[in-house]
Amino acid sequence: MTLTATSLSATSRKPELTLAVIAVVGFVALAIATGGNLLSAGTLEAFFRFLAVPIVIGLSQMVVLAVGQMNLSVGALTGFCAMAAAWLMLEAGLPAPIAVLAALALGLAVGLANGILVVLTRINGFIVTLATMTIIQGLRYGVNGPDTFQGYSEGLRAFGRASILGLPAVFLVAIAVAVLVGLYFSRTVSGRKLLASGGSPFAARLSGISNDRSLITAHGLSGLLAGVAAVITVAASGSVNATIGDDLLLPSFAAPIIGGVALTGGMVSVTGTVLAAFLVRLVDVMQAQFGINPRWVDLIIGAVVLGAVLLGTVRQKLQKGST
Amino acid sequence: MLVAEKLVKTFPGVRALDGANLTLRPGSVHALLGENGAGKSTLVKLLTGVYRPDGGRILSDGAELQFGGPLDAQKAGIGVVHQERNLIPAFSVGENIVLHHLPGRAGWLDKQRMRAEARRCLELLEVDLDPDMPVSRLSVAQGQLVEIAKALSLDSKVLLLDEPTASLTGDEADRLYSVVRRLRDSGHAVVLVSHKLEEVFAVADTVTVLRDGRSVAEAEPLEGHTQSQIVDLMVGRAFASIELARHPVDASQTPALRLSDVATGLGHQDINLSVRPGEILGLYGLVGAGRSELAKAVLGLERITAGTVEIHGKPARIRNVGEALRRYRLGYVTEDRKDEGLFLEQPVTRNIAVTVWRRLAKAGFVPDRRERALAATYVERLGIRVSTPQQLAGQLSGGNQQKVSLAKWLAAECDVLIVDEPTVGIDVRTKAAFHELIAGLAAEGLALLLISSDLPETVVLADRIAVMSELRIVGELDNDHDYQRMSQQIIRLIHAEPSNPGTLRPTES
Amino acid sequence: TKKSDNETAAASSGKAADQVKVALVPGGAHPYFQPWKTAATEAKTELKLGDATFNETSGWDQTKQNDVIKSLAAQGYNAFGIFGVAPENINSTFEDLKRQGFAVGSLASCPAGDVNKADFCLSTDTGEAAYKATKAAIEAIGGKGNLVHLTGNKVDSNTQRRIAGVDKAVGETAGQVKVIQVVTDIDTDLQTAQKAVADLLAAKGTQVNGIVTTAYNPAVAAAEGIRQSKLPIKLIAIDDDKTILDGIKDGSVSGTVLQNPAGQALVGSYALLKLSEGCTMAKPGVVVDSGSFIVTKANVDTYETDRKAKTDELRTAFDGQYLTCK
Amino acid sequence: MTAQVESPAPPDAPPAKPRRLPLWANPRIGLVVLLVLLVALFTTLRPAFLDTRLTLTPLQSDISVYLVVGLAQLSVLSLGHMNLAVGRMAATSAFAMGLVHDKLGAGLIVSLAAGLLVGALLGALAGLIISRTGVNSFVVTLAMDFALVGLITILYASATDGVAFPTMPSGMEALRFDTFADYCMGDVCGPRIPLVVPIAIAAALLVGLFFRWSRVGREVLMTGSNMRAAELSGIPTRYRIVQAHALSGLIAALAGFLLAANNGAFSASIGDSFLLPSFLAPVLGGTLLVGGAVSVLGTALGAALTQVIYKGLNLLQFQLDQLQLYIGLVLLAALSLDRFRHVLAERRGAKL
Ligand SMILES: Nc1ncnc2c1ncn2[C@@H]1O[C@H](COP(=O)(O)OP(=O)(O)OP(=O)(O)O)[C@@H](O)[C@H]1O
Ligand SMILES: Nc1ncnc2c1ncn2[C@@H]1O[C@H](COP(=O)(O)OP(=O)(O)OP(=O)(O)O)[C@@H](O)[C@H]1O
Ligand SMILES: [Mg+2]
Ligand SMILES: [Mg+2]
Repeated sequence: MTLTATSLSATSRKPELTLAVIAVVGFVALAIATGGNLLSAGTLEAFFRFLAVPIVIGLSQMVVLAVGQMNLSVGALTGFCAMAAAWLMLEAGLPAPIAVLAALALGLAVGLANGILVVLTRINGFIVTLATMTIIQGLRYGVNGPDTFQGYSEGLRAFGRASILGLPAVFLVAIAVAVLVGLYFSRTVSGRKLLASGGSPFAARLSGISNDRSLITAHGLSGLLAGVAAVITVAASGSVNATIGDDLLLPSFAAPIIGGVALTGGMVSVTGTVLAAFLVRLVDVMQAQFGINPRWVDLIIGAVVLGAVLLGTVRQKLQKGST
Repeated sequence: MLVAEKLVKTFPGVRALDGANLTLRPGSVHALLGENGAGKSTLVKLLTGVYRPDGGRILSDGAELQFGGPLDAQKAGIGVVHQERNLIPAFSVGENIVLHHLPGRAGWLDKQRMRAEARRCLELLEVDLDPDMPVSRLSVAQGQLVEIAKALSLDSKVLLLDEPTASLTGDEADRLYSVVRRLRDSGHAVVLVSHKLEEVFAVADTVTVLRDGRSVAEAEPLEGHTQSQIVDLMVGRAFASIELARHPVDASQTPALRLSDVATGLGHQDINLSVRPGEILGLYGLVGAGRSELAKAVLGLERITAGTVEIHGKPARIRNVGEALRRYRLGYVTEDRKDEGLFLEQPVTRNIAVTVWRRLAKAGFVPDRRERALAATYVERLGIRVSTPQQLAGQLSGGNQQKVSLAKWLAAECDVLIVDEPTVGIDVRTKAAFHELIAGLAAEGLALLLISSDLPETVVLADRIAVMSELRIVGELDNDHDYQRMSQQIIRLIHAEPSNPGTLRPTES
Repeated sequence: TKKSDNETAAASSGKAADQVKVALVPGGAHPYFQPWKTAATEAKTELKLGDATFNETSGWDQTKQNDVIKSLAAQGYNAFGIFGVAPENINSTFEDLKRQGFAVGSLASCPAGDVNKADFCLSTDTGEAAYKATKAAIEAIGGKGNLVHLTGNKVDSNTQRRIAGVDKAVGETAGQVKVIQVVTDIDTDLQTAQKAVADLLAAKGTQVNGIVTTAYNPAVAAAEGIRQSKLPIKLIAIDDDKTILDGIKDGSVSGTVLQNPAGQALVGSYALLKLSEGCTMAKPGVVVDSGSFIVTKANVDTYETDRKAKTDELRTAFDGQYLTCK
Repeated sequence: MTAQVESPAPPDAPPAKPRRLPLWANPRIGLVVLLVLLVALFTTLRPAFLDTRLTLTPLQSDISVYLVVGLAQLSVLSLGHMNLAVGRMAATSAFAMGLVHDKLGAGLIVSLAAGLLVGALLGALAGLIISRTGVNSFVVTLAMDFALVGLITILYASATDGVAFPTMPSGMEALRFDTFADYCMGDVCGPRIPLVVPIAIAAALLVGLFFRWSRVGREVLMTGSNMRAAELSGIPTRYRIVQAHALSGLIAALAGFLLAANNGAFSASIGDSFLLPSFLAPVLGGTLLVGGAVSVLGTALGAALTQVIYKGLNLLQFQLDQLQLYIGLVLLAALSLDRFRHVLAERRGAKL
């Protein structure tokens, strides 16, 4: 643990490399271990189809982490938008495209509301989104009680099942979203300002950047991405109920943070986030392939992450030794 | 013409400005002087929209200006280099320079234009830095240069420089001042805040002196004043410079700290240095010569690949600062007070006492009373301006922060002390007091390694001067305290050395 | 010195019907409990209770459920029908309520272990229901082949009973049928279940002949998953949620195991009333099966009558067999 | 998030003199006022809120448990770290307590001590990994959480035939049911305060003492405040990280014990719902996530505030969707009010 600025910046790209190596090795190992079953069309399909939501939800969290905030409401919001979309199609009888747009708009609106609340009240974003999370959970339940919606728009569900060149359409959507988010942060003026606010709010303010605007933008974007995750869920799963989104909170943090994004803000890693989501999904699939008790899977995920952590450090040590 | 009238600014517990005035004319360089904590930076911040004044007005050509934030000041044509570094660590040099006005095309960042603009500003300063390099890899001084380039990029009518040269050496300062003169000649107004009075007298035309938040001299022409007159104004009474008492060093003693043929992971080669008890060894060099990194290697923060470090004649293997402090009674005052020296969010008391809690503690608990007493001693001794000792270190003026960073190591009562750029941003009076203090410590038998880019300071204080250039010691001189002769010898040493293969290697190659 | 608890031993008996306020507390929001809501209203009018309420705000957390129960007691409710979130802890809660002189019934789930500190437990015999479901699945796949069992929280004694029930039915086939996988902990939310089903079908879809689900979200997910994958897998689901009944009608679900939540709530409220009026249990802590039924396409429109009959039978049994009134 | 706090003062302010914000501007006081207001509100709406036996006494037990849970998180928030495994550390320690009692027949104190030791060791392990590798505490404790979730079920399955120990040490029953009113000296009985309350208070006092006056505690805070400066001031930052995490594990174990007492069994589900409350109490109480400062009193008030809101809304008997809606809204409204008060106080403070 040296204290020089040089060594700190040099390591900033390393988690992604480590993750990529682990991801490839893990995938190949699993493919061999399952006797190639992993590479069969159906398995590969299922693998990528259920990778879409973790990627998008991880990005949704990453966007707020970039400005040093957290959004605890991502999961609940995804569920709420999904329920709202299903309700619009089934109960209000609206066509699918309108329901999809409405879900996105709802996500964006709630996200913006989060941001505005954070800016206006100056209350810690953690607490604000915790409060809005509870509120959204209530609303999500209010849409249809504990019952399940299904049998909505055939077209939307067909899209959810569709594949292009062997890859599920929803996964391609997620990748496209990831690319857009990546471009936003690396190439657009607005994205750079967001990162400046996150990296050093005071310095950003001195340069005439409005930190308040950055906060609102980030939360709005996060909500929009939750809306995207909701649309993917509605399309790919065929049925939704008030429990949708309950399993998303922790993964939403895990993907960016394992991917190397700092909680303090100022940096993002789209590749890292996507790779981390990929890894977690790999473990899921391993569980199904070998019929492992999920509790053992938890143990394994834990071990894998700790292993990755240690590997990264060893790599760093080796590299340092060689210079 | 920019005029500030009766500006008032109060922080909880402190009135930083109490009716300060400032008048700025185009085509002139205006010096803003005052002791640490006099309110110079606060005035600069009011003029650039960082703070809103609690009273008074800012007029531009007779029209009152109201700044809602820094952006408004920029729009009004006021550019600034703040005293504290304000760069976005993860961004590149280029992006930091043009951060005020990121060039875009339909929302997309125009990297080409960004690089070109950044290069233009760096070239003004004759600095050779790659615009794509992340600023987290810059040294303190390089960061300072980027800050200046950033201010230049705005091309504003008024430019405020708050201690721009605090961590620069003469060469770089000279380049900056030639830019400043060029700006003046083309009709810009420049405000210069600095504690280096020689520089001020060399470039400034007029001067405003602040004392306790009030202007005691307003826009007076500098010509016709002597340095000591200005200092008297700042201090508020006649200020006599102190003649340092010198003690002979007993050359027969074992060196308290000795490096023999040391090489480091960063590329230092064949470093031989020794400091005896009661001696001050000056380590002089240009920015980036590798002095700070050498000090860190001695403390175990960088790898030592060859050679030996001896303390009081015994080989020492130091792995961290705690060990250095406890086992070898060796201390290090960092040059980077903001990131490495201070706990900005903690009270001054704790910042000072942190190194001695072990000594103060009774059964593992630190009595507040003893801690307060200790802190009070050093606040008093170094004249640290605090509203209460419980004030957060981050709320002190720059110079006072530096004093706190020093106080911590004086409190630790070490045998060997490495001080790295100790008087950056410290005012004249305190600097003199500090020099006295250092000389006094040496007289008490402390061994001091003084790393300083301030040549006059080095010549005044050191018994011997070692000169470092590009990671090697290029010579060692006995100091006869004659500034003219010593400076010539040192400059010759630095420049005589043929270009050296041992340049500083960045960690990642 | 420690004071005796006599102040809490307020007489539980001798209340008039309109003094009895019944609270039905499920473990959290779940479609299974929805019939309780209507049953509570029904019981209130039919039995002329002082009040009857349904409160599903526990959120599957034993601490919160205890909190909800105490709040209800503070509100004046004095008879409780409870689905304990944590079967292994719930006896302490029952004891607590009994100490305060309330009538307590354990509904829809019995405490773990052999002891039941509530007055009675009226619940589906989960082992039996799982046994019946597996039987139905074995029949659907023609008595031969591979089964998969999808269920909920593994650290729950009900789940353990279900797994045992499945094993029992499979054991009776003398090796003709095998359970090739038991997937637990996928009832937390729908997406987890969907993901698990998709992965399972991708990995082993071709080897699987039948799926037995003993939890709600896995059942919904499996129905959808089989429909999408178009594999010839027979599914035995659980409960009579609209989605599942639709599945039975369109053939994507072979059958479902119905439980009797409405009956639990109605008969439970009745028993709680009787206990509050002064009756006692003949055998305190007795466990009563509230019944489970297999529904297939054949009886999908008529099963409700069977269930009504079972409910009436239960009530008679309480009157004649389980309760002793002076 | 605010980079710079603006404090506007009128031009006619007198010369600089140390000046504090008024007492009522203290954020802790704000929480107290909020608490009182909420209690008054709930009491008006539902007089049963002041029912000692059914409301106030259980409320105190709940506050005690969540205070301790909050303290466990607070211990690492001091470093700017997080402990996502609080719940699972509590569960593993509770398992250890159950095992020591059930298999070795140990009494209350010995079982508790064993559990606390296990908690501290788990915490220390997390701290060790974090300080050795320099990897974010979030990742390390998250991984640890996963690993422990798996381990706990496997442990319970092997040590018991279910998911809980059938017996508890004698004395835990008393912790669960008894209040000081049950213990009398002659005619004088204690107040209706559950026996767990003093345990929680003692824990809070010890943690407060640790961070306020002990050298190690202060050095932990300094490490959280600026790690590089701490390292360069001679603080053994790695040990401090390990120690803070060990403390977190220890207190999590205590929380597990208290919850086991409250719920009536050492079971695998202990700690399942600790995660969010563990952050809520300290953060509401003014402890930041960035490290360097903690507020024990604030944590206590934060825990009290959340439990009071929860209790009050429960008494109002909302249905599920409304209940959640109102919990969120009350929390937001209460805190915005508090914020408003703070801004007002700053204005007034500057004028005084
Ligand atoms: N954010 C703040 N909060 C509280 N007090 C402050 C703050 N900023 C400055 N002060 C106080 O205001 C006074 C003036 O500080 P200022 O930084 O203007 O001094 P300065 O003249 O620039 O000194 P130096 O030469 O040391 O940089 C000091 O007493 C300082 O402690
Ligand atoms: N050629 C170079 N390549 C990369 N970094 C360099 C180079 N020269 C200097 N630096 C930077 O300067 C630092 C080394 O200089 P160091 O701080 O040790 O020198 P110094 O003599 O104390 O000068 P300074 O006044 O800058 O502190 C390194 O941290 C490095 O970031
Ligand atoms: Mg200043
Ligand atoms: Mg240096």
